[in-house]
Amino acid sequence: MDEILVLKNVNKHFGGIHAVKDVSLRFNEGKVCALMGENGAGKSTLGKMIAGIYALDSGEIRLNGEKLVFDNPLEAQKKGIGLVLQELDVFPSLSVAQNIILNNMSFAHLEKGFLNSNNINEEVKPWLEKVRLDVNPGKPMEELSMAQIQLVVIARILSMNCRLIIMDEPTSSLTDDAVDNLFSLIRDLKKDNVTIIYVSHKMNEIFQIADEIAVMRDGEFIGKKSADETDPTDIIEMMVGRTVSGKEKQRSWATGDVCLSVRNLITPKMKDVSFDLHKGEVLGVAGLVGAGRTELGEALFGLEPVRSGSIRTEDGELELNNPGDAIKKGIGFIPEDRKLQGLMMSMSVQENMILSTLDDLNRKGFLDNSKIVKNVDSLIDNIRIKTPSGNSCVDTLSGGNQQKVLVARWLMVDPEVLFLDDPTRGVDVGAKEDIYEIITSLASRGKGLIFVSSELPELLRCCDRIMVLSEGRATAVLKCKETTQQEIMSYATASVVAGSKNKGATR
Amino acid sequence: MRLNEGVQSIPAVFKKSTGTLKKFQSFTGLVLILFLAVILSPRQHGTGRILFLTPENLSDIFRQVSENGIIAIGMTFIILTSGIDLSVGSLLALAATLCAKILTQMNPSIGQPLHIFLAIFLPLMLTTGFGALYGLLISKLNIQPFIITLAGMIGLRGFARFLTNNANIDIGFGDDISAVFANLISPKPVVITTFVVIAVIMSIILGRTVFGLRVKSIGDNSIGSRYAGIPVTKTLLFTYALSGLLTGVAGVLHAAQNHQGSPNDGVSYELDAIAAVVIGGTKMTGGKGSIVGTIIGVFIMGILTNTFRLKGVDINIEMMAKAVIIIVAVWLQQPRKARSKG
Amino acid sequence: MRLNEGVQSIPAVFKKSTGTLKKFQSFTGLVLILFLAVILSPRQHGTGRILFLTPENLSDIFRQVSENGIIAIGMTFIILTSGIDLSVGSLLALAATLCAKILTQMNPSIGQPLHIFLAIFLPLMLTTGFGALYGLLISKLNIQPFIITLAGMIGLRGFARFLTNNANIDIGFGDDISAVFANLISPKPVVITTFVVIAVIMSIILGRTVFGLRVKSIGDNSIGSRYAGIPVTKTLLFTYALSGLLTGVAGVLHAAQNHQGSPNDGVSYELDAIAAVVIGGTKMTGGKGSIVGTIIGVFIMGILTNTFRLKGVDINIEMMAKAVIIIVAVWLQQPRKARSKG
Amino acid sequence: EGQKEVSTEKSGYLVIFSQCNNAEPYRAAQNDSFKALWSQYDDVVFEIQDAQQDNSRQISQIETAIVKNPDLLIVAPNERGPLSAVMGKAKKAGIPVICLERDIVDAENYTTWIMSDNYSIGKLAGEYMVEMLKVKNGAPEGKIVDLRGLLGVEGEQKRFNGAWDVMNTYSGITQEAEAVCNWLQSDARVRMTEILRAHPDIDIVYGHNDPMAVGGYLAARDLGREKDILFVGVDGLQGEAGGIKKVVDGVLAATFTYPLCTDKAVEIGNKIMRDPDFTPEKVYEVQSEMITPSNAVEKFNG
Ligand SMILES: Nc1ncnc2c1ncn2[C@@H]1O[C@H](COP(=O)(O)OP(=O)(O)OP(=O)(O)O)[C@@H](O)[C@H]1O
Ligand SMILES: Nc1ncnc2c1ncn2[C@@H]1O[C@H](COP(=O)(O)OP(=O)(O)OP(=O)(O)O)[C@@H](O)[C@H]1O
Ligand SMILES: [Mg+2]
Ligand SMILES: [Mg+2]
Repeated sequence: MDEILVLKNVNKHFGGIHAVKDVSLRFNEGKVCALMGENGAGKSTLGKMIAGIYALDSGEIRLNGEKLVFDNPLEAQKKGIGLVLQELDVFPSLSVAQNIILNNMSFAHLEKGFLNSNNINEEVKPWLEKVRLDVNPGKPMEELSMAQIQLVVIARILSMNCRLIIMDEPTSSLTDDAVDNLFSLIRDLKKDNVTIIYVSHKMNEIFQIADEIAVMRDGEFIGKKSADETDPTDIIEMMVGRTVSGKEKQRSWATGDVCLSVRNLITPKMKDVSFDLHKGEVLGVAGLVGAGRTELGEALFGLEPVRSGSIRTEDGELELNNPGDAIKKGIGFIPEDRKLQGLMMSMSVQENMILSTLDDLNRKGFLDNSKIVKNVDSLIDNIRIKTPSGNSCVDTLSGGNQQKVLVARWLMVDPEVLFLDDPTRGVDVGAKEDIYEIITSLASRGKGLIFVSSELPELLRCCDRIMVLSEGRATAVLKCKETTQQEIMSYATASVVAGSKNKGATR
Repeated sequence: MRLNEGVQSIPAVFKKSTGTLKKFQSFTGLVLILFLAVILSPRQHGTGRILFLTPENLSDIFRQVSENGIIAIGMTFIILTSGIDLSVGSLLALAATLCAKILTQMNPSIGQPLHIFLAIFLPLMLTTGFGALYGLLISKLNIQPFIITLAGMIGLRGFARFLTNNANIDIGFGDDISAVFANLISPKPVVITTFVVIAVIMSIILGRTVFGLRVKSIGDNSIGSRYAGIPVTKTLLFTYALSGLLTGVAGVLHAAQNHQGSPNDGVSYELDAIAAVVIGGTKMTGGKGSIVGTIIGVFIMGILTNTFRLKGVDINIEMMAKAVIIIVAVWLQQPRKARSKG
Repeated sequence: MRLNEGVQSIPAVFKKSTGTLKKFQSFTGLVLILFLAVILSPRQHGTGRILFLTPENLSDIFRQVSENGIIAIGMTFIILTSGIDLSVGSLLALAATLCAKILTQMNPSIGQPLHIFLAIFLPLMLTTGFGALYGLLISKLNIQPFIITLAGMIGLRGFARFLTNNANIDIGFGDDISAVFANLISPKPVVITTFVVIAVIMSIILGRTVFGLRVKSIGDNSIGSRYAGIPVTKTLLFTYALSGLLTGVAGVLHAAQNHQGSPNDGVSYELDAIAAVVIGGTKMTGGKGSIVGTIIGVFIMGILTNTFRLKGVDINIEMMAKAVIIIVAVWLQQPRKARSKG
Repeated sequence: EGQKEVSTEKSGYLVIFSQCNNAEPYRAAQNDSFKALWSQYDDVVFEIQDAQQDNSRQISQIETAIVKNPDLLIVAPNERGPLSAVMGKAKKAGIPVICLERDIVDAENYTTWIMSDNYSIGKLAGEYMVEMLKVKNGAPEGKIVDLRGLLGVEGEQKRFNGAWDVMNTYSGITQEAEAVCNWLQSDARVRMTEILRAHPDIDIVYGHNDPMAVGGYLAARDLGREKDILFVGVDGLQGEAGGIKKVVDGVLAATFTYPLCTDKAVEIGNKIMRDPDFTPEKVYEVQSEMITPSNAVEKFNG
């Protein structure tokens, strides 16, 4: 077997942090190699070094035997290396098509002379079709949802015709149908002998697509196994250094008391949604990309104008003009886009965690530092955020740990109703378990939770009921114990007409 | 299966019409100002025509806004990279004084046409060079553009005064080479044509070339630009050099039109230029904006001033009224929020 | 098992020392300037002491930078929200003229102390009110701060001149109420104390209060701030009102020190204030910065000017040298890149 | 050429005054004076336009004025070079043009020039300072500090040169220091403080306008040195905030009026408009007056 890429004793430091420790690793041509590891294990850093974004501190990288020295990611691209960034660093004001062709060698011919937007749009269309993204290529990127952005980024990399593609959590926002499509694309690439380095925290995906699995822990390379010869437990043990048992949900904490009642909610995107949420209940929300799951949360959180319908809690009917109102009424919302809507990237972990609870942490206008440090530090320990200290800048944390900081912010608020929009995006298996546990413990304390996720197993594992959205309508509310993934998908793809079969939407 | 039928279900016709609406929207501020101008305009003494609408006045406005317009076009590029150039006023003064100095105080035996060419060319080289220097310092030393160009603003003003020993350099009205120069460059059609040609070319460069796309991408997401391998340093260097060049052009026009190179001219021009850019809808944080917008901004300011001047309104009242009108005009032409979450 | 052994394994000592190094780093620009000042300073006539270091000169500098310092502190808050306030110069002129007008042209029969109180209080109310108005317009109309405060800058300058009919208002040298006012407010210790007290209080407010944290978070991520339930409108309103208040204070000090309310004063003060903030390390894009940094920026500019003046350097040479020194100083005190993506 | 068609239907006169910068006390006084003077004529409509210290603005303003077609155009040009052509254009369009105070390139470009010469004011000030030094130090020797307006402005240069052309003839008189204070009292106060620290012996502070001289005084008073130094200003405006009052108050030792030239302009302008046979002289010079404590009170009150 040909080795296309060889890493030899690669090291990378960030200030005092040794992010990648002496990693030596070989990748075989035409194979999909999964790169696994906990949050902060150094996967993204490794990927960025291969793609010429970060310089190595020491060690060397050889592509087809040739030593790589980049001082610009464009050179990596010229060598046939492409990277789907975990952070989706796109250009929000530029159009979808511009995002794809910008500095893309495959479209170099378009960059000669004058750019013609019609041409550009035409040329990128096949690639958008490949990833099955049906948006107008002229649309500004900022008008796309997370999932759509992710597809654009994948389309961009595919269009580069690379020999080696690193995909850093390419499916973190995608739903199953889009993932399936991506996998068939990857299989096509494999036929062309393209090598894929695939980073993901979704174990089921790994075993579907990967030929080999390499594992990192705390910046070190632990080992590489052929996918046929191993199983998830084995991999998790390598990742974590211990066995993690995905516990089944033990019991339901749902009570009969309604803590949130939504009736005939109509917003620009939601079309007549009604449901009740009970104390201690975890209500899952499933749906395809663009089904309106995020919109639902934003409406409940005072971020979307409510055209008609009512939202009631125990306090009575709510009139929500902004998130501040919602928080006061005991509603919390963890947004899906942690970078844009969530974190203050140049502020510290601690500051990010306390932002929504400032009123409680304030002693005569001053921040109550001892209380803050105590609360923050115990929470950092509890949910195991990997950070040097509460004072580190969140920007220096790995993606999964950033996500935990965002969750932690809302744990500090401790609202009666918490809407979690894809809270496990980019979170490693261990941490996922942590988040599930957090959800369960919140439920056990009588909180009502609305849990949005693109991963159905996760919903089935954590929820009491699952509401399925399709095109802004609730097409079904299903009891978790009595349903299957297939049933959920059938409601998720239900067309508008089928939407009338609203099975017990309010129980 | 289609991923996002919801989006597709919007009828294409509707999408088109919102597009047109948006485009129209960006002109509403200008329309308001025009409306005001016509209403407020006095009648021409004698003929009774609406003074504002006379061809002479309209072309006057065109010429009056030319210098600011040319500078603002360069500023648009800079602001799109999320930068700023505070030094344009000083650069303009430097170009104008150098031009006047070459015309009046140097006497190379190279013939009149070449002498005039040098008087235009050397100032342009100088301002372009300083622009390039800014770009280099900003990207290499990683210092905020505000500071680099503030230093430029202070230092080059000193340099311009130093060059002329604090005096103005008059180009004069004789029939020497300076007069030839002034007669060549200062007529209305020349000035207006220069402005229009620059506007068209720069609009194409911004909208239709890779350079323009890179300029926007740097302002939109500077880290992302590095990740995508965009030559940030080179692009910034070009951007600031371009702005320097355009400021130089404005400076040469300034010298010709004013028959003078004065080292004290151009004070607070940076504010006028930035104002035009921002009123034209370009975000100070970069990434989003257009030359057309800037031209609209330039004319909003120019027509407003012209209108008050025609009317002979007290400057203090004018200033107070202007403040209100600017806010209303910008508010009117602002795209109505597509996303309420933003 | 510990999840973050890797991180924990860094010796605490090392962490500490980089911290100190960083803190020191932010002073290196100031140290360079001080060094230059001492070297360039002439000797005091008679005593032969280094003139720059005499207590009189040092306290002169302190007083000279006070007005800009107070304004720059308010500007720091605004820039931290990723805003800008161009109108501070006009606001200062407005406060100063209103103060002088109340003192000299009004004659309420309320007794001298109350009269003086009003002459201080009313201008402060007015400037605070305008600041609050900016905050409201910026967040409610969703117009860029540059435009709103540009309108303020133009409109309020007009208003100040309108109030005084373009003339200066002198508060005179007699022993009437104006003189009492001037003698009360203008002595060095009063001015310096005001500055120091404001700096300390504002530094605490920025660093230790809920309000300060909100200000930074808005600048860091305005969308995220909304999602976190931060009252954005209220916070912006307070921020701009605070800046208005501080500018008002500077205006009253200005009137007292200059024995005059001149509607033409304060021109380009916004540039001085923003420069101090930015030189002090605050990012124009908001989110990151400190009052200490701003104070350093204020002193870098103040000491630089003082040094050149003591030396009696030609103003044009001074300007050119300043440009270079500012860039070097900022470059020196810039934190060395910890992150390679910069 | 130069003569306007007299339309029979027309009643009354339109006079446009293009002011280079309203927002400056001297200019404000000039405007007020003009307004008062012209208001005595019922048939005159008087308009002031403000160029806000900007050449191109003033050019376009005059272009606008030409379109408005007034019976008399008075221009206080912002700078000599830039305004020449456009004033010539107005004159060619048949509008009588009075050039006020600063001259412009080529006398062909205006009908008449009513001025007061900054250079002679500077000389007056210089002579006065020499006299004062003689009184103070017993001989024409001493140290002078110049507080200067915005450099590169013509009037500034002339006030400086006028004074120093006189004082330089005495080898004992030297310039101790100078600072550019942009015509502002506040700048002068701050800059003067440093000069006082660096220069222990100063005899006279020559402010190129009154506010700067007062600013210098404030700095000296703050250091308790105002008694040792004489402060001399230029402009000598009327009113509470004017330089004459400062002489009355004992702040300034003297100031030299920079005449508003408005009386003369109205007088000549009226003649031009109303008397077709009148041919104005090319230049009228209005003399500056020296204001010292001996005549200040009288001038202030009347
Ligand atoms: N720019 C940076 N500055 C400082 N530290 C960094 C930076 N980027 C990453 N790190 C640190 O390096 C380590 C490895 O991070 P990396 O992003 O590579 O992890 P990862 O394996 O991709 O994790 P995740 O699964 O959460 O994405 C972490 O401890 C992280 O905090
Ligand atoms: N910022 C935005 N601007 C414009 N349209 C948007 C934006 N975000 C989402 N949309 C569109 O609105 C629709 C509903 O989006 P929403 O984010 O609510 O869906 P979702 O069910 O949460 O899906 P996702 O899996 O993408 O998060 C989608 O069609 C999407 O394209
Ligand atoms: Mg990662
Ligand atoms: Mg969503």
